[in-house]
Amino acid sequence: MTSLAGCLLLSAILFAVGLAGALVRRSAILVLIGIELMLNAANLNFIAFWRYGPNPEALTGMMFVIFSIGVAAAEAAVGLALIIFLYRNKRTTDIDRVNSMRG
Amino acid sequence: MLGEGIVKGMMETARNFFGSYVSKDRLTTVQFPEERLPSIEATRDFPFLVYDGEDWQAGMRCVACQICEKECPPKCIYIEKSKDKKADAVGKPQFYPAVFNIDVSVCMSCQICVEVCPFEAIKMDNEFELSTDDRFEGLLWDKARLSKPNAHYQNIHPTDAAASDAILAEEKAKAEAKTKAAADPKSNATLASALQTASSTQ
Amino acid sequence: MGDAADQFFVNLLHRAVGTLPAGLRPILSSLISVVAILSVFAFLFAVTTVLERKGLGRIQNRYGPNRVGPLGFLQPIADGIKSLTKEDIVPHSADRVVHFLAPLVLVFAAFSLYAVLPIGRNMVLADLNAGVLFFFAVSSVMELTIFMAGWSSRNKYSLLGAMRAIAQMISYEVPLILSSVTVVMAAGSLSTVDIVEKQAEYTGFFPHWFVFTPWGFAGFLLFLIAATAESNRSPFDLPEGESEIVAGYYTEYSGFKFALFFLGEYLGLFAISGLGITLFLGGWAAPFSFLTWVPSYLWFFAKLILLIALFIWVRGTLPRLRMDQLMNFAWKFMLPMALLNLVTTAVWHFLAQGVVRWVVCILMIVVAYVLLGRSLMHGSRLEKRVYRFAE
Amino acid sequence: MLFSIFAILTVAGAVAAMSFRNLVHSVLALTFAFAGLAAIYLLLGAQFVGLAQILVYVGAVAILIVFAVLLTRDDGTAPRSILSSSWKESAVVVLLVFGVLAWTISRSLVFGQGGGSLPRDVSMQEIGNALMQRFALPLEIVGALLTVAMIGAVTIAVNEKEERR
Repeated sequence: MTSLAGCLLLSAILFAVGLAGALVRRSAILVLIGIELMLNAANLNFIAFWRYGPNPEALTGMMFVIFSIGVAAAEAAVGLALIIFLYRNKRTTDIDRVNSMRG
Repeated sequence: MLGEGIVKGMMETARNFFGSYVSKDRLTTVQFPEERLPSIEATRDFPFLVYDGEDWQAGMRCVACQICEKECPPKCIYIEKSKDKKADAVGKPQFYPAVFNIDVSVCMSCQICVEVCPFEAIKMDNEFELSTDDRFEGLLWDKARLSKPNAHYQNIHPTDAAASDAILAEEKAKAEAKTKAAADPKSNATLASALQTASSTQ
Repeated sequence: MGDAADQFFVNLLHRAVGTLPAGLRPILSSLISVVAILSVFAFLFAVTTVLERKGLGRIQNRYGPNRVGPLGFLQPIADGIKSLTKEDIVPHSADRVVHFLAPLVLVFAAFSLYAVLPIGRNMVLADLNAGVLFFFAVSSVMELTIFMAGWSSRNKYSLLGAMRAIAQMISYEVPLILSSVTVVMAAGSLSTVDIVEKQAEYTGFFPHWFVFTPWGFAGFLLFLIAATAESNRSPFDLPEGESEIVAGYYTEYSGFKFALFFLGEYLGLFAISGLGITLFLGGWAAPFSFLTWVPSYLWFFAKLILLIALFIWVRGTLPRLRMDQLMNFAWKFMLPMALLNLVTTAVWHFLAQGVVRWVVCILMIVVAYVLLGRSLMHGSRLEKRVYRFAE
Repeated sequence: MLFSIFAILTVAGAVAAMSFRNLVHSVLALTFAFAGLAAIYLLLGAQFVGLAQILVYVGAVAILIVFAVLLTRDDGTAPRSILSSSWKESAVVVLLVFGVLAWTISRSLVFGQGGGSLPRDVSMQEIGNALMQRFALPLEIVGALLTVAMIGAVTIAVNEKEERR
C-alpha cells in the first residue's frame, strides 16, 4: 500500500513513538533518540509529499530532507555535547534529577 | 621529506622477498621431518636406563635402590623391587627393578634422577619425537622401552659416557682389589695405594 | 573474438536466464550474479590468505605455509575445517544476540559492497545512480558492526579495540570520501559504471586513467592510505593490535564466527581495493589501447591482485603506528591534503588543456605535500636516537 | 507489499528503541529503524536521500550516540524504573498528539487515494544542479550551521580543564 496515506500514517506512528520516548523515558540520551525519530518522521513526510505531490520535478521536498539530514547531524552533535557536559557536572543523565536552574 | 623512510623500507622488504627466491642461504628454516640438524652433544631430553652387554635384562645397571623415585620432583618414576637378586656390573648380587616405569607426560627433564643415581644406571637421552595418539599407555614407558645399551650412551654423549665408564671401571677394580685383599691379607698395602689413586682420580 | 571472450559471462547469464519464464528473469538473473560474486570473492579470499602468509614469510626470509597440498595451497581448506569444527565459545556475561549478529551483519555488509563494483564491461550487479555513495553508506554500517562485536563481548580488550577501530575509521573516512570526491567531480557522475567508462578512452595508446593526472595521483595515494586504515590493516592495525589488546574487538570470538570476521575483513579490503581501481585505475579498462582485446574482467582482477600484493607488501614493511600518530596523520596531514586536492581538481578542470595546467597542478600538490609534511614532522625529533644504556 | 514490510520493521525498530532498558540496545534498534526508513526512501524513488540517510544516521549519528552512552555511565543510584516521574501526563499528551495526527490524515483528501505514478528516477546531476543553483543559499547556510555546531559542540564538551583550573 505504497500511497501517500500509508506514508503519512507511518510518519504519524513514528512521530508518536518518538514523542513517547522523549517524554516518558528518564534518560537524557533517550530523549535525544526520540527527537531524532521525530525528525525522521518529518523527513518521511517531506519525501512522501515530494513523491506524490503535484510537482515532483521541482525537487523541493527532497532538498528539504537533504538539508534536514545535515541539520540533524549538527543537532545530534550539539545535543550529545550538552549531555556529556551535563554528565560532567551532575554525574548523571537522568533528566528527573536535573531540576535546578543553576548548572 | 615525508614518506622517504617508507620507500626505503619498502625497497628493503622487496629485496628480502626476491632474495629469498634467488639465494637459498637467506632461508634459515630447516624443514624438519625431511631435513634435520645434527644433534649436539649437550642435548638432554628424557631419561633412559643403561645396560651393559647384549642382554638388557642381564646387563641392567639399575639395582632398584629407589633413590630416583624419591627424588623425582614431579614423581613420574615408579619402581618395584624384585624379590630375588642377580649379579650387578661389579659382580655383587643386587636387587633389580621388577617394574620401572617413567611417565614421560609428567617428566620435566630436570635430570635430578641422573644426578642422584649412585650406579650410573639412569642417563639422559636425546630422543625428542615422542608424540603418540595414545596419551596414557603410549607415554607411560616401561622397563623394556626405557633400556638402552651403553653403546647408545657412548654414541650420543661420548664425554659423559667415558667419565661414567671410568667410574664404573674403577669401582670394579676396587671391588676386585677388595676381594683380593680379603683373600690375601698381605696385600693390604696394595689396597691402600689403590684407594689412594681412586680418590685422587676422583 | 575478443568481444566474445569479453562478454562471455554476460552472454552466459543471458542464455541461462532466457530459458526461464519471463516473470522470474530479473530475480533469477540477480540471484545468479550474487552467487557468482559470492563464490568468486570467497575463493579470492581463500587464495589471498595463503598468498599473504607466503609473501610475508618471504619478506621475512621464511618459507611460509608449504605443507598442506601442493605448495601449501590447500591451507585455507584445512583452516576452514579447523574453524568449523572448533567450539563456539560465547562469554558468560556477553550479550548473546548482539554477539551473534555482529559477524553476520559485517559479512553481509561486506558482500553488498560488491553490488556496485563493475568487475568487467557490462558486469555490474546494480548500476546505481549513486553507486559511490552506496559504497560509502554500506561501509559505514561496518563500523557499527565492529562496535557491536566489541561491546557485546563484555571484555575490556574488545571494547578498547572497538573504540580504537571506530575512532580510526571515522577519522580516515573523511579523507577517503574527500579523495573520491575528486574523481566524482572530474567524471561528473556518482555511478561507478560511468566513472569507469570515462576512463576507458585513449590518447594514442595511453589511457585516460585518473591516476595519470596530478590530482588523481595524489588522490590515489590518499585513497590508498585511507583504505588501509579503513580495512584495519597494518600499519593501521591498532584496533586488533595483538601485542597490546590481545585481538581487539574479536578477542572473544572463536570458531566459525571468528572465521566470519576474518572473511568480512578481507572482503572489505577487496571491495575497497576494487573501489580504488574503479575510481583511479580505470576499472576494467586495459592499460594500453592495443591490449583491449584481453577480456575486461581479467584486467579488473589483475589490478585487484596487484593492489592486494601492494597491501601485503606494506603490511610486511611498516610497523604499527601509535594512536596519537594515527590521529595526527589523519587530521593534520590527510584532511588538509585531501581538501587541497579538491581545489587542485577544480583548478585542473577550469584551466585549458596543455602544459600550463600540468605545471600548476603539480606545483600545487608538491608544495602542499612538502609544507604539510614539514608541519606534521615539526616538533618530532627525528635525529638518530641515542641509547644511553644499551650501547 | 514491500512498503508494508519495511513500515512494520521500521515501527518495530522504533518501538524497541524507545522501550529497551539498555541504552546500547536502544541505539542498535534505532539504527535498524533508520535503515528501514532508508529502504522506504529507496522505494519512494529518493535514492540519494536513502543512501545519505544510511551514511549520516547509521554511520555518524548512531556512532555518536553510542559514544555518548559509553561516556556517560550512570552511577547506579538511579531509581529502577526507566520511566520519568511525569510519565502519565506525558502518555496522555502522546496519545492526544497521535490521535490528532491520525484523525487529520483520515479526514484529509488523500486518504484512500491510490499511489500516483512513480516519477522517473531523479539523477544525481539534477540534484547537484539544484543544490548549486536554486538551493545554493540554503546549502551555504547549512554549511555555516554545521561549522558553528561543530565548534559549539567542541567548546561545550571540552571546557572541563578550564573549570578545574
